[in-house]
Amino acid sequence: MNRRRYLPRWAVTVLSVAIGVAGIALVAQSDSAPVAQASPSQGNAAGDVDYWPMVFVFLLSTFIGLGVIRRVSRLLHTPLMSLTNAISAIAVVGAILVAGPDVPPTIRLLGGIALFASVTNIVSGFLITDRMLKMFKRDEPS
Amino acid sequence: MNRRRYLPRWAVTVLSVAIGVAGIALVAQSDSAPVAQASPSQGNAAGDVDYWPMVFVFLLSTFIGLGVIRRVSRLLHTPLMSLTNAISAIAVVGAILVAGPDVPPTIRLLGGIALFASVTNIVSGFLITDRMLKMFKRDEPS
Amino acid sequence: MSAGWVELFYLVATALFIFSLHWMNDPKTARRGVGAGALAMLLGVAATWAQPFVVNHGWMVLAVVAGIAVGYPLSRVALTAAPQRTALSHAFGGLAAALVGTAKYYLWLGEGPEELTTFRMVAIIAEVILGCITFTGSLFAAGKLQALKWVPQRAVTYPLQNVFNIALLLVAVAIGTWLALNPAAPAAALLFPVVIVIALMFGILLIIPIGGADMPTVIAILNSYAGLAAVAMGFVLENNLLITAGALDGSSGLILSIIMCKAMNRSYLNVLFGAFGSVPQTAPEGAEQGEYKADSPQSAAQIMEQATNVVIIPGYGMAVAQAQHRVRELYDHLKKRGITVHFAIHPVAGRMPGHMNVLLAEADVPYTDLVEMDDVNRDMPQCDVALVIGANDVVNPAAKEDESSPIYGMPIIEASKARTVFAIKRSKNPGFAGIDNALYFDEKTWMLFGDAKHVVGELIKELSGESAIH
Amino acid sequence: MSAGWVELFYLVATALFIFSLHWMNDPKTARRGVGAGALAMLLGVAATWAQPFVVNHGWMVLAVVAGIAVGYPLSRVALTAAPQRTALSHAFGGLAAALVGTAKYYLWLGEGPEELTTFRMVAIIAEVILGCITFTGSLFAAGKLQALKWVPQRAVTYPLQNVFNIALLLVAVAIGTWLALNPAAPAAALLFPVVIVIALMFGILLIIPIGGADMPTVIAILNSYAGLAAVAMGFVLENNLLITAGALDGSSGLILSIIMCKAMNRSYLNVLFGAFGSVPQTAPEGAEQGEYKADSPQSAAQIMEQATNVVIIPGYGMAVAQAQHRVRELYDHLKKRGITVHFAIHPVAGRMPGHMNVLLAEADVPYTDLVEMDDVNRDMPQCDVALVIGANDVVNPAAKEDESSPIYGMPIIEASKARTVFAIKRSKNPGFAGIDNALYFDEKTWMLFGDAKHVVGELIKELSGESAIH
Ligand SMILES: NC(=O)c1ccc[n+]([C@@H]2O[C@H](COP(=O)([O-])OP(=O)(O)OC[C@H]3O[C@@H](n4cnc5c(N)ncnc54)[C@H](OP(=O)(O)O)[C@@H]3O)[C@@H](O)[C@H]2O)c1
Ligand SMILES: NC(=O)c1ccc[n+]([C@@H]2O[C@H](COP(=O)([O-])OP(=O)(O)OC[C@H]3O[C@@H](n4cnc5c(N)ncnc54)[C@H](OP(=O)(O)O)[C@@H]3O)[C@@H](O)[C@H]2O)c1
Repeated sequence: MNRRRYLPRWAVTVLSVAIGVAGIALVAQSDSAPVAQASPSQGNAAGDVDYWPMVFVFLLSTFIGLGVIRRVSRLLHTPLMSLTNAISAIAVVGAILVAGPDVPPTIRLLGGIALFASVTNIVSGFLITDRMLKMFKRDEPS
Repeated sequence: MNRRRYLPRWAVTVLSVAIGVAGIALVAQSDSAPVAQASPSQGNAAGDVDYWPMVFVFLLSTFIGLGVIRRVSRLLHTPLMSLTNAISAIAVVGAILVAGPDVPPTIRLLGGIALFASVTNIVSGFLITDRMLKMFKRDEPS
Repeated sequence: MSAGWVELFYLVATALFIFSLHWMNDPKTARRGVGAGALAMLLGVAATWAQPFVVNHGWMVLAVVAGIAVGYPLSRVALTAAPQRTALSHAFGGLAAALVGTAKYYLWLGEGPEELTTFRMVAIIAEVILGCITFTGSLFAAGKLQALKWVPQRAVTYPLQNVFNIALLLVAVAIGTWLALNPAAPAAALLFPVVIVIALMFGILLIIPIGGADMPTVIAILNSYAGLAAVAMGFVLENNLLITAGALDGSSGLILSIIMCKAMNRSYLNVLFGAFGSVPQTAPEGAEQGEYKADSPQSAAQIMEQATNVVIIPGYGMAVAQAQHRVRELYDHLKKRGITVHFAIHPVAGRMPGHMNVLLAEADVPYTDLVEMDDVNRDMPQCDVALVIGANDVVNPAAKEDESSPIYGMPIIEASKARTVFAIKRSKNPGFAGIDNALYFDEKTWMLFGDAKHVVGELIKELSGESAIH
Repeated sequence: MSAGWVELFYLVATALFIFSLHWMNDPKTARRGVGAGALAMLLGVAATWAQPFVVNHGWMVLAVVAGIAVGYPLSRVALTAAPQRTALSHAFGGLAAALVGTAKYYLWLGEGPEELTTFRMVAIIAEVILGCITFTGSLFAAGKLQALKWVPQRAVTYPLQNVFNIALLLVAVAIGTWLALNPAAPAAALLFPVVIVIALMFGILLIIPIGGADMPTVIAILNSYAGLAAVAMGFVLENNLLITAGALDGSSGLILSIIMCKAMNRSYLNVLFGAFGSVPQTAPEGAEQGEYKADSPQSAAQIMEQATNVVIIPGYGMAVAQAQHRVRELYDHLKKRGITVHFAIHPVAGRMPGHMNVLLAEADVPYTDLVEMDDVNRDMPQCDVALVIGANDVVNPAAKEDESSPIYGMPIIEASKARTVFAIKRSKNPGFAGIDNALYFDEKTWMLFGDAKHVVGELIKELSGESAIH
């Protein structure tokens, strides 16, 4: 019965609290910014950066993450750790955006180091996960 | 085993195809619009309306929907139908946005009818769902 | 209310909608789910309404009051009418979406055609087409379910039906595409209603070829369309709450229709693209028939008394006869004698998903005694008596044995594995799928012909009479 | 590549990341999950790189080549070193996030301080603080796990430690808040590095009070922090792919740490807010001890031969002794004799979640014979011999019986329900939790003292010697 629940009770609590805190902070910030006339015919007008869609995306992907990860086979928790480690190397996108454009060399240097670090993670993370998973065999090997 | 899967095979296929088609259509549209210089320091510049965050939100909520609905108890499929029916009355938000502002009376009339229709759904949908659910009892009633 | 607060309310409402559906996974938390959903809706409405540019309060209050006045009685209908209520409600939802889309189009056309970007136009057209199809389609489906006089009950088919329907849809899409590219052309304001009319017609044409009994699947698909219309509205209004809630609905309708298709062994694509399926034919009159063995409620009751393990398999007939309260009494009588009684629930028994569960819950049967098909089949060999009450297809062994049968491959409740089978139905007529049922010719099956309510009443009389003598 | 295509690539990558984690729910599809994840990463990189304003190709290729050169050897480490590799990798991730945040801040400060809105500044500060904590914390954790000389292995505690740490964090947050409100003030460019330094220090101070054996939980938490740093980076760069992937990571770390806490019966808040927990004390030397019954591998092998049902319960000791290949041989020998052999896997046996599964998979044990705790406990009464190999806490009955025990409430594998128990360990020392194990004093338990690899080798010798005589 318990296994069939999409989210456990604690997740409900944590999410609610987090949403509450983050939400109030964001609102405080967007209200301090010049409030645009959010008429229905103008969408993106809630302050300087329209960050609300990003907050929605964050909320929804957290829900998905909690739902998906809770269903990962217990057998595979060690590879899961290295796989999510590899996925967190998505910071590589940020590194390229900083290292790539025509910006002062110091900035580029920082970006380059970040790029190096992320690529290291990508390569080692995916490869070691695959190496571990290759070992999981279903049938009696001959 | 099957029950523990987050999404079944067909959902994977359908989603992939839908994403592909929608994606290509959207790209075609955004490329026909004047392409802004999407420098990293300027976010919302991909065409006239920045609809990509909305597409992300749509994708993510579809994933959540499929995951959550597949775990709804079979016992409750009839109330589920009326509950989602009530939820689809969220169109009420659109109705208010059309009926509320200072717009020509014809538009307001259309909005008013839409508002009436949505409120009908909200009221009847939630009430009948609750009525059905009240009947589900766990223990032998005395 | 400032924009930030509105978005915050929307965010919380989104989370609540997700929790609402999440909590439906267990009857223990399901009512909390309804509460969460209603709260989310309230937050959405409040946040939208409280924005400074919303000024026509009187007019809107009027609409809301009218909505409540119509909605409340609709929530009190008998549960057997629940499918048509849902269909009617989808019709309202579709109407709302179509109206909002239309209003936005003419508003933007009048105020500033430069607002009508291709993206927005695509979203508006999608919203209006989906909304109109849902509107007329659902109205028609509700009429069929309610068995209104002027709505043809049986499937209406004519030559080239599918070709014509698809051609019509293509015309609508073609006009829509042209409109999306030329939103402010002089002809546009006139072509827009053409799209609406075609979509309205299409909604009816889509449902005409589908028999009344197939409506539940259609309703689930229309639910999905209503959800997608809300998503399109969200794209038009750039409103993430609409997109999320709409997507949740869309997936719900999709999954329910797929569950029904699987359980009925119908093709899934067939349904996804409009359930253009032809309805199964009724069995040829002259088909060879085996021997039925009829029995009296009296002797059936005596055999049941001796059993230690009884499984009741309800079907559409129980719903038709409104026999659930009597069945509950029967269950009580058997339990009182120390007999283990369970209900075997097939996912598509009846005419909507979960139909049997609601009916039995209405009659106060504790849901812990409603057992799902897979679990009950495992224990069936230990069962002394299987009592089939108005079910037919869901216990038809042809689904497992006869590869040529139209229902071959559909999962069934294996009543034939029980030691003795009693089957209550009124006649020798087949059920929904229109095919004969070999179970009824089985040597261990005894038929109890008659209306389900009546026959179960007889069984109870017998059992309670006996218990008075003891 | 135009903006539309970039967003499309990001969208597909997002979906692939979700599928990637989804496919991890079954070993059969898990490798496909890795493929999906790698493809998603490739799409993300390609789309970002192909944008017209990315021009420093040479410099970036250099960084990528260096990354591959360092990453490849890191992927070939022994699996026993997997935890420290993951920790090191988190350090790199934290570093990347911190650097990108810093770079963006100075870039915007130089180019156009009006870009530094409060929202962006909050995101940058969050990114930098989380990144720095992850960086030094993970480096330190990796050092502890690798048992580097200059890294203190045991928990280092001192008076007012928590008060000091929290005060430090508050200072960083206070400066950060000031910076967010005055991003372009003259002092800001100087205060920014102060925040970085404090966060770097805090990362180390956070890990110092935690014992080496508690590191897996810490690693999961750091995973979560790395994910959140990516989310913050996504807010800074307005990039939904970063937000989604980061949120997936964040939830993964959160859930894994919670699973570990539950299985170890530690408080969940304790971990969420930095695992400031004190390490369980080792048992007092003078505690009263019962009688151990030692046995020889010879007689143990003889008893095992007669069994029909053997359950092997591996623990941290098997990992330390690297005995998994020997254990696999033992399993083969027993199977050859027609004995049913299963492995009972406790979720926190060993030192990382799923540790035993990877080790046994490495030794080619089919995963279908690895049984989860709950399932194995049900069948334990039918088990003739339970062979405990280097496990201790996970079979300690005190968790069920002794309310005063620090591990009371932790779920265990109920080895004591088997008919006979053999336990392989080197000495009478307790395990990770530092408490005695009543199982070893049980009358049906025989101890096989010695290194796991050695003792299992003896058992095999005995079994294969016997089989040679037959
Ligand atoms: N649940 C869903 O979501 C859904 C949706 C669409 C279609 N369906 C289809 O509906 C069918 C459901 O199977 P089912 O076994 O429940 O129903 P069924 O196969 O339609 O059989 C119902 C039986 O009940 C008998 N009956 C009707 N009225 C009665 C009364 N007043 N008293 C006693 N018996 C009565 C009928 O026989 P007599 O006429 O001889 O009495 C008939 O054989 C399946 O084929 C399924 O695919 C289900
Ligand atoms: N898996 C995780 O994610 C995780 C994370 C953090 C903490 N933990 C904790 O770690 C513990 C795991 O329990 P466990 O039963 O696997 O391990 P344990 O309780 O630490 O016991 C390991 C036993 O193996 C013996 N051993 C050590 N080296 C050996 C060798 N070379 N040959 C034979 N025996 C050897 C030790 O006894 P001798 O010294 O006498 O040989 C010790 O009693 C739990 O308390 C859990 O809470 C787990």
